[in-house]
Amino acid sequence: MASSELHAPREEEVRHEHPTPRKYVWIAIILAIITAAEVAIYYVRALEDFLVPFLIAFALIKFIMVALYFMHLKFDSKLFRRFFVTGIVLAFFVFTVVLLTFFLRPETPGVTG
Amino acid sequence: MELLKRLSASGRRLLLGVVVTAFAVVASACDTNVGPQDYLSPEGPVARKADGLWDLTFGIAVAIFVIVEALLVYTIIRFRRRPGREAAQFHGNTKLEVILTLIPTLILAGLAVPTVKAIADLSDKPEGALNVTVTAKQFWWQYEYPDAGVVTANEMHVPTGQPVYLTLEGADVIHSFWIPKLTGKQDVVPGRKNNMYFVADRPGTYWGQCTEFCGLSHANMRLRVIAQEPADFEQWLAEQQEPAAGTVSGAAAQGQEIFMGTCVNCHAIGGTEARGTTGPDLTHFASRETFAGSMFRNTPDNLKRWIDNPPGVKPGAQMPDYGLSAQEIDAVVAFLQTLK
Amino acid sequence: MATHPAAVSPQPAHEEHLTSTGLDNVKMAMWAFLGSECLFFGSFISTYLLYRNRTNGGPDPAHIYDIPFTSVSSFVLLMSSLTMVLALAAIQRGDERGMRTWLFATAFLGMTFIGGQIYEFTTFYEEGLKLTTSPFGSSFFVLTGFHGAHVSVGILMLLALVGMSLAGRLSQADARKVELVGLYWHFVDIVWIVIFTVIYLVPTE
Amino acid sequence: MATAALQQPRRSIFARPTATTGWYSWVTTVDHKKIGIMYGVTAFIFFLLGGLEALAIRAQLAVPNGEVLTAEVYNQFFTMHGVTMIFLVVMPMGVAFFNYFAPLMIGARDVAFPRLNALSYWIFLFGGIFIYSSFFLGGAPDGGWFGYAPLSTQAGQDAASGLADRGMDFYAVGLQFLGIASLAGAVNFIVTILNMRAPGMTLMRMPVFIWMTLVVSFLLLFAMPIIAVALFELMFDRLFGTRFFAASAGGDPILWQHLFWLFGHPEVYILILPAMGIVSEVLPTFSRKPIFGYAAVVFAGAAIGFMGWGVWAHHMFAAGLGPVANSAFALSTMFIAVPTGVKIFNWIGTMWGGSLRFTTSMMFSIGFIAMFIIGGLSGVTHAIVPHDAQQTDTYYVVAHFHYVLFGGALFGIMSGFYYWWPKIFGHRLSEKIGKWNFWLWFIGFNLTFGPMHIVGLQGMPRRIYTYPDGMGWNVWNMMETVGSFMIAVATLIFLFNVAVSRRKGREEAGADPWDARTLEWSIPSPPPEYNFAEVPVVTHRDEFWHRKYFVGPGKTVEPVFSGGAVDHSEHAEHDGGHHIHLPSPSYFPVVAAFGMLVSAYAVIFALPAVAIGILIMTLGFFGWVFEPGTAE
Ligand code: HEA
Ligand code: HEA
Ligand code: HEC
Ligand code: CUA
Ligand SMILES: [Cu+2]
Repeated sequence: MASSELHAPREEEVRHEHPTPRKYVWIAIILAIITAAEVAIYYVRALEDFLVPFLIAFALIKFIMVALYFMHLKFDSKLFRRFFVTGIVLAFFVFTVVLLTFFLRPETPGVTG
Repeated sequence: MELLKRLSASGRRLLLGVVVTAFAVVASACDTNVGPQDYLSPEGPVARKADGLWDLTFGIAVAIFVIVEALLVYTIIRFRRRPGREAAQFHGNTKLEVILTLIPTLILAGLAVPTVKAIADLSDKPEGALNVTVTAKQFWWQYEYPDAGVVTANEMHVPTGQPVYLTLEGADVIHSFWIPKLTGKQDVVPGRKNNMYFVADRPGTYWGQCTEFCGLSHANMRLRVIAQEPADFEQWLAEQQEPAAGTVSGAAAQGQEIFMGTCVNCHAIGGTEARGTTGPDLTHFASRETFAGSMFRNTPDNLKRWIDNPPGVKPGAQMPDYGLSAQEIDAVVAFLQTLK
Repeated sequence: MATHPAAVSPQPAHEEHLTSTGLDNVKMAMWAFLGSECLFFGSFISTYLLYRNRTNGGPDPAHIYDIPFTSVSSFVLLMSSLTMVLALAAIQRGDERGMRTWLFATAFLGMTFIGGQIYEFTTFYEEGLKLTTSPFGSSFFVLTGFHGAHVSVGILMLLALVGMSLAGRLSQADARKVELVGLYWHFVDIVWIVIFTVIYLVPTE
Repeated sequence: MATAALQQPRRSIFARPTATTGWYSWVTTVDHKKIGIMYGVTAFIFFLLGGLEALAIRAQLAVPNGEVLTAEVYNQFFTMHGVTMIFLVVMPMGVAFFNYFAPLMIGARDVAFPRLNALSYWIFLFGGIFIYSSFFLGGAPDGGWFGYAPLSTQAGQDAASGLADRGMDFYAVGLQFLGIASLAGAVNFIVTILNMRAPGMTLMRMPVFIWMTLVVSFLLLFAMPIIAVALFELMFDRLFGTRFFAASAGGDPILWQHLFWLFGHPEVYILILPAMGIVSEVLPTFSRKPIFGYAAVVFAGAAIGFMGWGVWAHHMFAAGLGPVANSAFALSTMFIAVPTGVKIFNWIGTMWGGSLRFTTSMMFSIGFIAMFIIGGLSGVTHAIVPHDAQQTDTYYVVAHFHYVLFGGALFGIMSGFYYWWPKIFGHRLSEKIGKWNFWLWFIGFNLTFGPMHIVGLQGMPRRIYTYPDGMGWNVWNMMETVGSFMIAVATLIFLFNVAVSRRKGREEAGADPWDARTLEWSIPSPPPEYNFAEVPVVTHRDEFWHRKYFVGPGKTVEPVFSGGAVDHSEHAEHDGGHHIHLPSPSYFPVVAAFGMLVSAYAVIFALPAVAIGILIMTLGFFGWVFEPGTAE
């Protein structure tokens, strides 16, 4: 949290125009399509090799769209975004490491290893 | 209070420094006070490797300690309030701050290299090792020599000069295997296999104990490693491969009968129908110097007390009190003593 | 730095308008809380990822999940985010009736989702996957169960909003309250987006 | 409140309580200062309890084959000692100081969420009582403060397993309880510090103590949910037979360790950073100098917070994670010494060139630095993995963490007591008795924990209720026991000091007894309920000092004769705080917390009764939402 950020408060206060309901509906339609695509590729055998990256990418897009538009992170204070992103990044980092210690554990961990 | 008051201000501050340094000195001198689990006097290459790192780290730590504490003491003496002196008003000194950040960084980077190297060295599986499978249970140790088909408890016999490669398996809760003079700890985790190795330079009995809290008798979950010349070790191994001595007579026979009635459920004796696995294998029980997690010397009196009421003499022991009469206990003990 | 805006008024009676950052206290608290929740669900999700193949002889993910069914309930929850945001848009326009309708729709979709989850749990139980069957079972039920608990709390809050509105205690000026509940609700939805993909769709070996 | 007193409150079921004195006012208070005091007093009582347990431990270990405690009781005592000292003493002590001083130091009238603050306190208090009640309900937790599974999940099924039946249930549920209190507190302080600052109090003008509070709050915010999950999994394993840590069914006990230490290591910085903040306030005041390298101190604090997230597995070096993981965690652990070193050097820099007054508070702060260095350096020696395999789970580690926790955190807290006592109570603690307090405490501390290094290096494991003769440990253990009783005497001296200074002596402190630097000293002691009659406008770091002094030509410090410095006594009379809007007291926090307490017992003893607890809780929150904004 750079102090400059926190101390330009008045501008933050100025409400940016929220999206219109129309826009919300559009976003929901996109989300619905992505969900359908997710389920679809799950069943398409040909895409088996790409399944996981595709799924992750789709989920990520959905996640980000909901956060940015429905939760207004796109229009709201950077500070909020930072709280949230810190939580996500931290969780991602530490739990990746945790899981790696399980999945990459050598056959025969040595004397102190 | 009077005494403190009479001490001059600087004297008091000096005292502070003295107390603090005294501990550093005592701590460094403590090598001389060697106990059976003192790991600053290693007896094998694995423990020695750790010890070498310790000497380096401890040296650096003491140096940093002395320098920084001396600086602190100097500061508080030099800048104590005196009439007519005003505090200098400055807010920092970037150059100095950067230097004082870099120095520790460099020292630590220097320390990191041998540390990582040692970790890597020690994680290699040694050549030509003797394999032993260690199973930790509340509150005793089982050792299996898979290549020889020998199972024993609490006292591990190993040859000198040859690496001993342990596979550690947990049965109930987490324990930790440790023989300070030979090697550091390795946890024994249920559901996992861990490995470690050590080498004993010289024959002797090395003490160790469980170091992961595992319940009531964690304190009593001790162990011994008995290092022998390779020839002696081979002989021991050969003896262990023999079944228990054949027929017994007298009180021992009565003891055997009781044993085969009750104790079989948990204990095994090679060459008999006793095949229980809950408790230690007793095939050559009488050849052990200690029992029950090396808590007791293996004497008839101790044995009697043990069988009379195991949880009474060893809190939480997983062997129940069978309410045997004194006479029956004598008989059982007589029997156990035949298990050479 | 320039004099602070709040300096103008010595008595901040409604501090939410006069905070140092200009941001609303409760909203900031909510975002901090949601940051915290990331670690909460992160812990459960990684527990699941660690255990998803440890079935202890019981049912395994590939065979027990009913993807079409879960897809539908995921879709329902996703759409509840839309109705939620429409409720907010309504109250920001001052349309209290519209807000109530959308809030209620959101709660209804949420309940549908929970209903689906109850059905799913029952089916799994019948098929032999229980809380105690295996680490897989434990981590699956506890993760999705805690998510369901979050949804349920959200439903209660939504219904409370509807109630307040009916009692005439939720006007355009209180749009913030709807926004806060909305943040929570969308977050719960986001978590499900992750769960649906990572738990249901990503195949296990 | 003043407003309320004037008008006749209209009675409704939601009417807010109005009492400002008497016990009732304490139960319903939402005043951050009263809550701060309650936190402090409660935590100190728990310190006495945790200390008594420690004394019993030391009595048992004074000689080989000691017979003071049985293995059962010993295990309960050391577990409860650790749990108490960490969760019921040092953490809440930090919160006590945050509560009392964070608003004062940033020029606010209260915290952002006063009722949430009260709720945190009650949950904490009930949580503490809950855990301690286990002693009377079948035995206290006895699986160690980090409750390693599967030992901690095993109980209740097998008497011989070594665990009292219910003990670890109380652990799992009780810590969950305390975690909720911490989380609520963290959110509250984050918002308070970011949002409630007085005009002009920019982030880089905030006192270091406030910065450390902020860092700690973020650590809590992100660490508490992890332990919450770990505890849920433990609780479900124990109560509902889930398989999270059951190795026989494929569960992995190492998962518990990861989750616990992922919380546990940030936790140790949660414990130390408040003390570091206190020291960073005390040193400048008594050196008559601004803190050296403010930005660096702040940044180092934040860096410690960040890096603290990457080192947790150094508690698991012997667990068999593999050489790669161990090397990585060894490196991250070592480098955390760098930002900590920055702090140490900057504190010395703060004193350098100063004019040091050795008040008791200052001595505790200096003691903190001196002792923390020792604890920190032994911490770095733990990072040497091959040697940590020797050190771990021996008294060498016990020595390390008492040097940082007692020599660090508690010295800092004591320093804070002596420093802020006059602000809180309007009179100083006796300096004369204080010196006795300090020296006995200091010597006793070193006598207790110094020898633990040695005995640890001689192979004495921790958590053993007994040890045989002939290990070379006897002398040191006896020394430790003697030392611990010296600390007890020093603690009694502190209590004596509190009593004496309260009754007689009563050196009226005035608003600013130490000629200090930060805003809390600009208002009367004890502060009025509304804190600041007029919200201060901040133009400098160390605002209050700048109102009193300026640095003249030739770098000399000159007093300000006009303008800035406020005459405090009149200042308060000035408007008596009459039309200052303050949050009214409320009984709903205590009701909601009580509901949680009921659920907690229900979870252990009668699951369906959880509904009753939840009902009470819901009623509490319902009232909370619907009670009127003020007492009128
Ligand atoms: C207040 C709490 C606190 C603090 C601040 C610390 C600080 C540190 N701790 Fe400690 N630690 C604990 C509380 C704390 N610890 C507890 C409670 C346990 C035991 C838990 C249990 O098992 O029950 C533990 C255990 C523990 C272990 C596990 C030991 C084991 O079980 O085997 C390790 C291992 O690396 C470790 C390391 C460190 C390090 C590197 C620091 C560093 O942050 C220290 C940094 C400070 C300095 C280094 C001193 C000042 C610096 C200088 C003067 C600069 C120059 C220095 C150098 C160049 C080195 N700690
Ligand atoms: C902040 C934390 C903190 C503090 C302050 C202390 C303080 C003390 N600790 Fe603590 N200790 C821990 C945290 C702390 N400890 C932790 C986390 C563990 C690990 C637990 C585990 O392994 O799970 C531990 C473990 C631990 C052990 C190891 C136990 C074992 O492994 O078997 C020992 C042994 O000596 C010990 C001793 C002491 C002593 C003598 C004090 C003394 O300094 C205490 C001084 C206080 C007093 C003496 C109180 C004064 C009381 C009175 C004067 C009585 C008056 C009474 C009334 C009026 C009612 N502690
Ligand atoms: C319920 C299982 C059980 C039964 C039945 C049982 N034991 Fe044990 N026994 C154990 C366990 C477990 C230990 C290890 C205890 C420890 O060291 O903590 C043990 C240890 C021993 C030891 C020490 C072994 C060693 O090397 O440490 C002896 C001797 C012994 N038992 C004899 C007997 C006799 C004699 C009987 C019958 C009267 C008997 N046991 C019945 C479980 C059992
Ligand atoms: Cu086994 Cu401790
Ligand atoms: Cu740590």
